[in-house]
Amino acid sequence: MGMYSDKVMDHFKNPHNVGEIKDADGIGEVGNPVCGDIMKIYIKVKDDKIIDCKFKTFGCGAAIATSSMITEMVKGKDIDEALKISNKAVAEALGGLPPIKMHCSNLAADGLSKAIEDYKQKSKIKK
Amino acid sequence: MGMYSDKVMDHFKNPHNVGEIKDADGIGEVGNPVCGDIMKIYIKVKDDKIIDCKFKTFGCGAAIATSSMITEMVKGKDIDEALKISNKAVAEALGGLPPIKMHCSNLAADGLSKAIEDYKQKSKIKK
Amino acid sequence: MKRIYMDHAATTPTDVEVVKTMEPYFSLKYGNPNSIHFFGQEARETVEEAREKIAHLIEANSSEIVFTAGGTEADNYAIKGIAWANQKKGNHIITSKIEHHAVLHSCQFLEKQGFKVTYLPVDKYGLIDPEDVKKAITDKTILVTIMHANNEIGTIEPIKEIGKVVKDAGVYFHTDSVQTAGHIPIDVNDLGVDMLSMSGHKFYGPNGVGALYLRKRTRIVNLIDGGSQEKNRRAGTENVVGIVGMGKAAELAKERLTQGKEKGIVKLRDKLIQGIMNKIENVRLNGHPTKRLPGNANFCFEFIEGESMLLSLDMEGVAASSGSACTSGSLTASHVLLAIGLPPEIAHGSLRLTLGKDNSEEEVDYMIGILPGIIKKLRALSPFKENWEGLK
Amino acid sequence: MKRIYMDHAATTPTDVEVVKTMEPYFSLKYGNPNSIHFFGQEARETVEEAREKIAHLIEANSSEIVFTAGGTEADNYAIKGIAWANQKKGNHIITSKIEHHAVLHSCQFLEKQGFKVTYLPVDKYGLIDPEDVKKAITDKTILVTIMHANNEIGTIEPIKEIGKVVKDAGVYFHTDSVQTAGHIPIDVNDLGVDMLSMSGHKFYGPNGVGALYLRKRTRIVNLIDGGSQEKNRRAGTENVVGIVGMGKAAELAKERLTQGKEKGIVKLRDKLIQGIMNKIENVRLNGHPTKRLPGNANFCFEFIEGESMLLSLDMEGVAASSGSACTSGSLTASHVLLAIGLPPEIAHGSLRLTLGKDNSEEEVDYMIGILPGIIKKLRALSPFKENWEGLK
Ligand SMILES: Cc1ncc(COP(=O)(O)O)c(C=O)c1O
Ligand SMILES: Cc1ncc(COP(=O)(O)O)c(C=O)c1O
Repeated sequence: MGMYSDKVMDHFKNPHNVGEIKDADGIGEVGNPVCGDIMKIYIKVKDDKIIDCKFKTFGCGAAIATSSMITEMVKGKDIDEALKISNKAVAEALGGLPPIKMHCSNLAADGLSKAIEDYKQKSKIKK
Repeated sequence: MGMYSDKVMDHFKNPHNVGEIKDADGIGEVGNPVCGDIMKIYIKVKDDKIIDCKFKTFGCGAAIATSSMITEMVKGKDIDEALKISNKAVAEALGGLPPIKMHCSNLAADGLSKAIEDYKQKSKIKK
Repeated sequence: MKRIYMDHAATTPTDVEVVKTMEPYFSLKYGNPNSIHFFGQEARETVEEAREKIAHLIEANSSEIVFTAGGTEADNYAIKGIAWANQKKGNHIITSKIEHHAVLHSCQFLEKQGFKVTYLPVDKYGLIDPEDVKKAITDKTILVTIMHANNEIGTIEPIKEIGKVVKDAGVYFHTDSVQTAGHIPIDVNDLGVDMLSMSGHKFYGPNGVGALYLRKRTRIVNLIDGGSQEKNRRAGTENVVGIVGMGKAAELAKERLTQGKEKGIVKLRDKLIQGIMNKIENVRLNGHPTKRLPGNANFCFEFIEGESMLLSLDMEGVAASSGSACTSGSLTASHVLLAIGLPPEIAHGSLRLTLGKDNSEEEVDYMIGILPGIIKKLRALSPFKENWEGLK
Repeated sequence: MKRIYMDHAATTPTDVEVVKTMEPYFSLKYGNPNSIHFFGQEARETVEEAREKIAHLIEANSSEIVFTAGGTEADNYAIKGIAWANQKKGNHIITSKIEHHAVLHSCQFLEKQGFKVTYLPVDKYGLIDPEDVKKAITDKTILVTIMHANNEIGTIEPIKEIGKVVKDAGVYFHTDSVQTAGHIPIDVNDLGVDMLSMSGHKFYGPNGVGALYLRKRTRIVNLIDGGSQEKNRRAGTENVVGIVGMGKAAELAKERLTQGKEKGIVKLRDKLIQGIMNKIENVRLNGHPTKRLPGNANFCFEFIEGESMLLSLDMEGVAASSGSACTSGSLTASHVLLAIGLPPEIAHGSLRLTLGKDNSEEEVDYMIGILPGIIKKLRALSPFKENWEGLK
């Protein structure tokens, strides 16, 4: 029963890695408050490996759970590997999402990509 | 319960004066088989008094009950008095009819009038 | 008084098992399926299960089932919805003269909006000729709607054959299956229909709920606009109790059909028909002798009128129906009986007995026993018999 | 888990007394009211009794009540039916921006058919100004349709005042009373409406049944064509069980209103509103402070989104609703909250709590107790609070 899988509800109830990283190496923001969804993904990178990842999300259960999920999936991964994570993969890792949520609240992978891009941009500048 | 009053149902169950009068002094026929209603009223008249009245009816419960009722109402009446009986009076004597029946199956008084006319016509010829 | 119900085509009692299945959804599991909380999700799940069962009954995909408030709404939706959605392609609709008023009056409504409608004739059994359908199709035709079986005379139409003709022409095909769903096996793909109407209360489900089978990719405009229920195809808070009940009724009907239970009803019906035809004179069986609904028997008795038969039968405890004007609230006899060529005075003398799954052989025997006396008594009141132009 | 239901505007549990009244009509008294036999006449009588009770609830004449399948159908029927019947007189309809989708989407359907629709704005409380109605009426106007009370924010509109304006102009006036019927006293003559929509499941009746009050001599075309049921105004075998249930629910509601029972709900609601406003910051009450439905409380909590509140509340056993996009299945926030001037990000953070006759003070206290913690936890997840442009 319920619109969400148990895994989604687990992440919703106890979201992992909530918060900001003050000295983040990359920050990605996706979504639109008009649609009721904003995700902010923070990453800390060392040797092109993501060593920490946190999020802040304004949004529905799916938005929160996918944000939480991706922060778990990504930790310890190379940034190139991390870039390969798709929104669909996040949904699958959560045991699926209701159809209407597949395209609106399933943006965490996009947020991560943006964070990695941001990191790449910044590290270029630094170099 | 039921669409008809108890009086209507009584007359329907045990219709009075069913039949033809072989040597009738007047016969009236009203209705239209296309509409599902035909009434034939037979009268026997003596000294302008109706001494016998019978009917045959093809039609619904209201048609049968009103036919039966009028044969009762009319016996012993002067023909002028009998002519004054309206379809409405027949319906009232039966404790009322359902609204949709008031105008379609409530023709017995018309049938009687026709029978009396027929009698008048015939007696004119005889004289 | 012992009461015998032989009017199953008008409505059926709701199966006690169906009632039991519905009960919790009134006051305990009462959520609105659109709500995301526990109550809502509980209701949602139930609605989807019912949808599966109804799809299964007609071998459809559950995403192709749209719940409505009954057969009439399903017919209106199919016909008006297709017309509105496809009026740029054409404005011509084909139907038959013996459709239910839900179809006929929907067509008449569209005529007032500028659509053209062809009403095909039927033969003396009430059968529509697929060739006639073929001939009637023009390049303006957007919809053919022909009933699966007629509610009065029980004739089952050659839907599969018509379906082929319609498909060849690339036109939408709707069938009113209100009298067949749950009563004879149905496979929407075998029939070749794009839309099919059903009504819960005609197969031991509750009243106030029906469904329209709507083949994927059918272009249709909504009849009832509002919320996004039924995937935006029919607005209004879902009638959860009704839907659950119709689902259960579909499940039970599918079981009976799988077991061939309808054959038992056919046997009883044939006994009823034979008994009446043998014992009463000046009687005619309406509808096709074999291509007919399992429970349907429809007669015309000469010289008498239908309502008077119904009243007399009711006094003896038997519930039946008639196509007489008096019982339809209109002034003319049944359009179906007139369409099969009966003169009005004969059509007024019709009697429809429709058997259901719980009628017994004793009840049929009782009916055969009492009817001759009733007919005789009413005929004694009749002014006809002389110069009768009716049958022969 | 103990479950608390605070979503009565979505649907109400069917009263157990209502269920008891309906039960015999499933499998015992199952006749079709159009049949002239015993079963049919028994059903007919019951339907007419129910009609009386519903008429009584709104001080109407029973001949002016037409049964439908729900509030949505009643709205569709009133709006489309008046438009089709009066298009020779004019093609202009006036409504408001905060109507239920049943009204708005019916109007949009008519726009596609060539009608013109004016959508009146509302003030920050959701109130429509009768003056605006007056100004909007032209010689082409055939219908004004304004809801009696809004389902989201609970604001009760000045229907009586609008009724006067509309009557002066000689235009038909419809009101969607789905949220008020059975909840506040209604007198159709006092309100001055020609049509009024009701829905059974919103006042402890069953779902799948509603009614349209249709003032005598109102020129209307049918939405659902077919048989001659409901005096030719709405086809389809009558949903006897549903009608009986709605009738009983109307009787019980009338009793409660006569006893002033709705005032108890108002008290609880005000306690709920005060409790929440006092204990939580950055919160706004939506709708009018006093001109509101007895059971309705609607808030916006800044920085968070509605669905996440509903999920959290559901985990604590409370059923509530929200105007967030996620819960409506659309992509935009509630059109009602936007119409009262809220920015989208605020509108997404709405929470609607709707109390019913069986909610207790303990339940309200429980709600006031748990909500601050939930809001706090969700706000901790939110990226906003800095540079927030929302309220203020
Ligand atoms: C063939 C047919 N179509 C449509 C209907 C209408 O169904 P309902 O009365 O359930 O709306 C009926 C029954 O009345 C019917 O027999
Ligand atoms: C104001 C209003 N109008 C119409 C409706 C539609 O009623 P129903 O869903 O019963 O068709 C609702 C409820 O959903 C409502 O709140």
